[in-house]
Amino acid sequence: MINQLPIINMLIFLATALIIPLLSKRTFKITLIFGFIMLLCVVTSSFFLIFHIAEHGAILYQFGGHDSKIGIEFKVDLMAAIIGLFVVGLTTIIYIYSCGDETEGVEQKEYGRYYILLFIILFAILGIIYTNDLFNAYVFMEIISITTCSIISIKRKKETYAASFRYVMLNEIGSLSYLFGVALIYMVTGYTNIDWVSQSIQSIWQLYSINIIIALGFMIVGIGIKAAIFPFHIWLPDAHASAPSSSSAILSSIIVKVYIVVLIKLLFKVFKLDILNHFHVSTILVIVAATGMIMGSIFAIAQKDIKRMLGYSSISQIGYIVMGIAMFSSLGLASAMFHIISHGLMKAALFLSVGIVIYKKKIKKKNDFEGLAYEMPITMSVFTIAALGMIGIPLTSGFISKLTLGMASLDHRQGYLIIIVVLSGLLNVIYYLPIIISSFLKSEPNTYHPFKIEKVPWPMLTSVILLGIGILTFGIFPNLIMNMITQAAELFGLI
Amino acid sequence: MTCDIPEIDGKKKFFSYLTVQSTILIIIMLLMVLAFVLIKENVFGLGENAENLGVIYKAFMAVSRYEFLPLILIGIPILGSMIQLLYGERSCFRRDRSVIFMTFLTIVLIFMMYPAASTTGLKLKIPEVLGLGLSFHIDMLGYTVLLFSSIIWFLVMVYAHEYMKKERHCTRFFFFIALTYSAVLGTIMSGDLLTMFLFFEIMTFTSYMLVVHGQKEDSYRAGQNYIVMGLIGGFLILAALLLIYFNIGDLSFVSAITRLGALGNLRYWIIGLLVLGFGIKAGMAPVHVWLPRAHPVAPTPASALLSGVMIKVGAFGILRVATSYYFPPKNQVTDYLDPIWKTSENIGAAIIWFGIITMAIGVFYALQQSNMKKMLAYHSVSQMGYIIVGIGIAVYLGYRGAMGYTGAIYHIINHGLFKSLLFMVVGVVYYHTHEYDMYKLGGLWKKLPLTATVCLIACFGISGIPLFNGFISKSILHHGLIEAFEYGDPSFKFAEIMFMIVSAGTVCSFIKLFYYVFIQKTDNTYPDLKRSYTSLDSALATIGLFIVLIGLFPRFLLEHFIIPAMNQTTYDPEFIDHYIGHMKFFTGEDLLSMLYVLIGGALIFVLGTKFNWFHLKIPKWLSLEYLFFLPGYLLMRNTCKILYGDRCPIDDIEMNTVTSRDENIGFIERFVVTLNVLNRRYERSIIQADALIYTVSMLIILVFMFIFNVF
Amino acid sequence: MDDRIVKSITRLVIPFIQLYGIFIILHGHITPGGGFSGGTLIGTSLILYTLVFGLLPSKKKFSHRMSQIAESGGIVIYVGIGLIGLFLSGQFLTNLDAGFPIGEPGELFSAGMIPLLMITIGIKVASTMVSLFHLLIEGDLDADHPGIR
Amino acid sequence: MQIIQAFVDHINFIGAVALFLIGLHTVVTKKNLIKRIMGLNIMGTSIFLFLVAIGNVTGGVPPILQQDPNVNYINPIPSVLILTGIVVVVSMTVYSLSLTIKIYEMYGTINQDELTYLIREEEIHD
Repeated sequence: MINQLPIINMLIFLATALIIPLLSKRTFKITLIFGFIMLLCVVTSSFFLIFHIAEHGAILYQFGGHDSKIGIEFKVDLMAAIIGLFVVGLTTIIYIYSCGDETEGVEQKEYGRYYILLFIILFAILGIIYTNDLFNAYVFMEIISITTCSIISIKRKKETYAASFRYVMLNEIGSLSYLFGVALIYMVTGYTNIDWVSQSIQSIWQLYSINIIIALGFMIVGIGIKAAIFPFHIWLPDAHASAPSSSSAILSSIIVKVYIVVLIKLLFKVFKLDILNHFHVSTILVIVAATGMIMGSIFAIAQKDIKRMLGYSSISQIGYIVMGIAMFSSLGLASAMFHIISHGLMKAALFLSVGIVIYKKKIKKKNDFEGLAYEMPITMSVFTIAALGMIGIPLTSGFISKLTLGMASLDHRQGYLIIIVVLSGLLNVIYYLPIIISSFLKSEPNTYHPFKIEKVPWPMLTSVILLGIGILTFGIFPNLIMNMITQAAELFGLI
Repeated sequence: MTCDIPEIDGKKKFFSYLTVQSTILIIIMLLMVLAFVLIKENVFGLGENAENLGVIYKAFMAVSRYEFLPLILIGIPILGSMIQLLYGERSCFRRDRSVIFMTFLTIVLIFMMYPAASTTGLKLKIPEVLGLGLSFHIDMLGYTVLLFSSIIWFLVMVYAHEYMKKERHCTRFFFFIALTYSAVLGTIMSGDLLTMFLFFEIMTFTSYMLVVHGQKEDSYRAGQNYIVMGLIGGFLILAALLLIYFNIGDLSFVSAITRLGALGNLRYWIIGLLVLGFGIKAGMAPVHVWLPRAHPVAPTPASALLSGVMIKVGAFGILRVATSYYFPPKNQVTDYLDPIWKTSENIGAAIIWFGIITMAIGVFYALQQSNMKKMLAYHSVSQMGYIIVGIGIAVYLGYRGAMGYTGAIYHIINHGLFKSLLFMVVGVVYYHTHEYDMYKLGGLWKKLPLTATVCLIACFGISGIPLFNGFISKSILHHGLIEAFEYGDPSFKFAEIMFMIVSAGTVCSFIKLFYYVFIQKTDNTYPDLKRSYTSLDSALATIGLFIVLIGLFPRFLLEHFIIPAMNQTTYDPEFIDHYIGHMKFFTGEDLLSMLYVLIGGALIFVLGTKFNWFHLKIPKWLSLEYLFFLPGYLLMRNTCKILYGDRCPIDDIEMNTVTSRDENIGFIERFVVTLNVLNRRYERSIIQADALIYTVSMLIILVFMFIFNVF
Repeated sequence: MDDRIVKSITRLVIPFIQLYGIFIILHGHITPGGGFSGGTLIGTSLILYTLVFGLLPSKKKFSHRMSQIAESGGIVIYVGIGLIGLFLSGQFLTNLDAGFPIGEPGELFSAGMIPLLMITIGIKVASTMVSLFHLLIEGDLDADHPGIR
Repeated sequence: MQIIQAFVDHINFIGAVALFLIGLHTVVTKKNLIKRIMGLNIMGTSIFLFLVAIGNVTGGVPPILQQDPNVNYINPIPSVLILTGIVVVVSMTVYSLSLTIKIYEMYGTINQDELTYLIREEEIHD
């Protein structure tokens, strides 16, 4: 029965998305509670899944009992299970937040639609994580694209449409590139199932090297666009700035990461090291990641709108993840996966705490944060913890990811990359510290109103506090997840 | 928001309850020190009969060897900070009492650690935390610094609770000072680089809050400078940590020279990163810029602690790292000719010169200051130069470097004592007169006789007058430098000359301070200045007492703290026994060189006041920092201009900020302006070409892979 | 668009289009085509109706609520059929192993549950096409362009 | 002659690549939003053509069950794949077209340059 859990998880999300419109006649609270219960169910089953898989190995699931050569196959290995749990858990926290955030630019009648979109996204994300089929991944990617677009433009404001349009255009180009890569691979191998493709591609890639090159290039670029890897990041800041805060958090800390998971699958399960080393893919990825790490931070410094700033900061952090992947070693992969989780937590905490500020004070500019901590100390404390994590101060999970990334780059005989890691950390200092300082120290009010402190809905505060605790926990005891991540990374058969 | 003494019947209570309590605590502490001395010196046969005390002795030893003592020690100030937060502004009295008592408790515990530290050392490993696990190790080197830091900290706390009554946000101040204290303790007790790095970073952040306590524009500016440089230092240490962990596989402070030796030039990179990283906190010469800015804006107790303890932690870090990783293990080396010392010799030479430059720059700038705190800050830089020279000698001479090691530790202790005392004196003067400019003060010795006395003691200490503590450490360092050019390179003769000149400058500078503040005749009679004795004065007097006692009995510290510390390090035991165990102070030679220094200092003072040398002002735009960053500024401006073209609607005001000569505009500010220009240009034109970027980068990637396929 | 010829022709043609769509849906498992193509045809017929007769009459025939139910219902039935397979045989969407009759290959009643799935897909696609079109037109109506009424 | 023969043999693939480039060119150079969406559609079509061309077997018949056991069926899987692809591209097109309508309502233009200019102007005025 435990073999059915992946598909049941997905079906639960799908069913929730379908049932929500039927509940539209009743009060909205019922919908919220219903969704929350469903999320909790999936979180529990994901836990079971992790322990089961860690013990018994990956779950293979053929749809309709068809042979995996022609049918669709799910393969839930340890990495998929970990990322799945991370996605669902983080979404639950963000979901709690979104329950309190009732007025942030979304119209009353759109609430239901927002949650439908959210659950469809989750359905597709689980699908993309679990699937073992290139084309199936494409379909799920498209579902995510469309629903994400709708979530970005749900506010029905001027600037959201433009941002959403840019997102649609670029994402469509990206998906078509990916599809073109799938077509080229299918042309060579005759399969879309990852295992079979990889098996046959290993024996014939020297014969069809041009096909492989074009497929590799198109797929990397296609996924790069969707994952906002540096030169293809153009859609991201606009989309982040205009979406509601909880969607920005989901967008930045989950959706973008899912494409990174696809990239990992593509590189290490389909093409594998021989091909990648022959075409020096590592070099390409390192260059892309390093420029991203620096340029993302540099653009972030120049921003005035805080959500745009966070968006650019995401670009630089994605550079860290890609850098970890580009090491082509299990240590590097482990560091990338850890950073996926730790950046997810930190960025979600940043977006949500900024969201609280926007909800309460209706400010969006960086300079308006002066003296905010006197009014909302908890929110700004979580912001501070997360920002320090971004900088890489010990005791936060950001430090651990920096540490492991540094080890990985040394392990890869590319010690000079440490310079880039350090430089990027310093640039982070330049744009995060002034906000913290001005909010905690500057323009102090003359009188305190104890009853005015932190007057925000409790779900918002709860979720933000949970995220802060998560960052600190994974910063102090990284081995809670690091052991499992290392185990998962070693399954990829890298050095 | 201030916490003044509660007024009863319109009169201020002369002695508050807490004053009495803290004075009693100081006396108890002195008694403990006395008991310690008596036991160690075996007066009345106490040391020999201690074991006969039975249960008490056993309990004492059990506590001393208790494994989790370091954690408890770190936990106490954190607990204290929580209690302070709980009481807050509602009960200043209880809050201040918890501050003082918690600090006192740490002293008691640290005293109890002595038996364990002096024999086997106290070791504690906490696995899993931060992935690699933390570890604590207290050996005699750490213990010495620990004990003196805690004593200074306690006395400064007693001082602070009186001083801070006139400041705002006392609770925040004490909260962060307690956290800083636990971070300092953690840094000193750490047994590996990761633990040290962790507490070092915490210290940077918590002490930042002390620097910006004033919440004024210039304190933000100084604080920005401080924290950015501190974080840069942290990142440098992180890079070194990664390199060490990757290449050696172990971060604990044990010898790694055999494996480092196989790394080629990388070993110099590692130590360079470490020295620079810790040196930023220690105020080493090219990277000292934060120090003279942060001190004047911080409240006086914070500057006393910054100068007295925190910058020492940086020096302690260099000493710890250099004498553990880069020294061979104790049992494998018996000779100074061993080629294994080559690495440390090269490193040590560089560190000595860094130290000399630091000394010279510090004194040079200190002589020109009129702000007392700024002057003391520059003197901190200069005195840190002494310590760094000592560390350099200790590393440079390798197996025979015991003299430098002694000098460095000794000067760490001494400088902590007199510099914190000097800052506190300046604080008292400011407390009464609200004036930092020494030329505007004068004749205060009548009004503040006790302050004047302790100030005199501290000045004697820092100038190195015999019978005061500075003399001891300075003459040890002088011996060390002489050894350096006798055993090593003759070029260190110049270093020795510089050493003498800098010492003379120090003397002159403190003659100046004492003369202008306390003796000079002025018209100002300070009618409001009332003399009142509080626990603040007892703290001052106690530190003064320590300065005199160390000056009178220099052997005690050597025998019971520094020589055991050296015996745990790789140094020639015979050399230690011969040169340091039987060292003679107050010899004719030392006294004579001291006399030269004194005369030189007096001469500089007389000539300087006559020809008005102390008011020379270097033009602002010629300052080292501006010149250092000028290429960067020009590059930024030209980048802006290139991007600018004729169309970019950027105003000239912003452009001029980039290269303006106003030294108030920091490097970062200019950098941000440049990036704003860049960003505007980018968002106007480049961002539109989304598909074009896609096409171009796709082409580049494909061409790249084709090239590698063909070749 | 008040043109008698167009209206009459449309009235005449729509049943045939829909019949053709149903044919394609039902023969999805034995000929090219299937739920998607057939569903599109049915949807197109309704779009044609909207184009000719305007939005309001069209909404009377096929309301928003109805299309919502049809959309959700299509998926729900699809998932339900899949779940039958899951419970009877252990894999989601299992066909023959779960006991669906295979029938005679090449005949209309064959291939187990696939015709049923095709029907659900047809319902879903048709209703989605219609509601997408309606939504686009409604968006148009909000502005000052009167559009098709 | 061989070249022409190869050209004719691979006409499907060449056509697909040409279509892709045409679509890409449209997306890159045109400033009109609707034209860009059309360009995207052309790109999508090229990929579908490509996939269909892969599945083609010379002399094959449609994959409908035949009585004759010796006939060559063409590969049905690519056709199934493009069917899904078409759905996706159609929905994306619908979505972006509706966005274009909204953008036209809000800004009064569907020219990319003017749009960017208007957005930046608003940001500066904030």
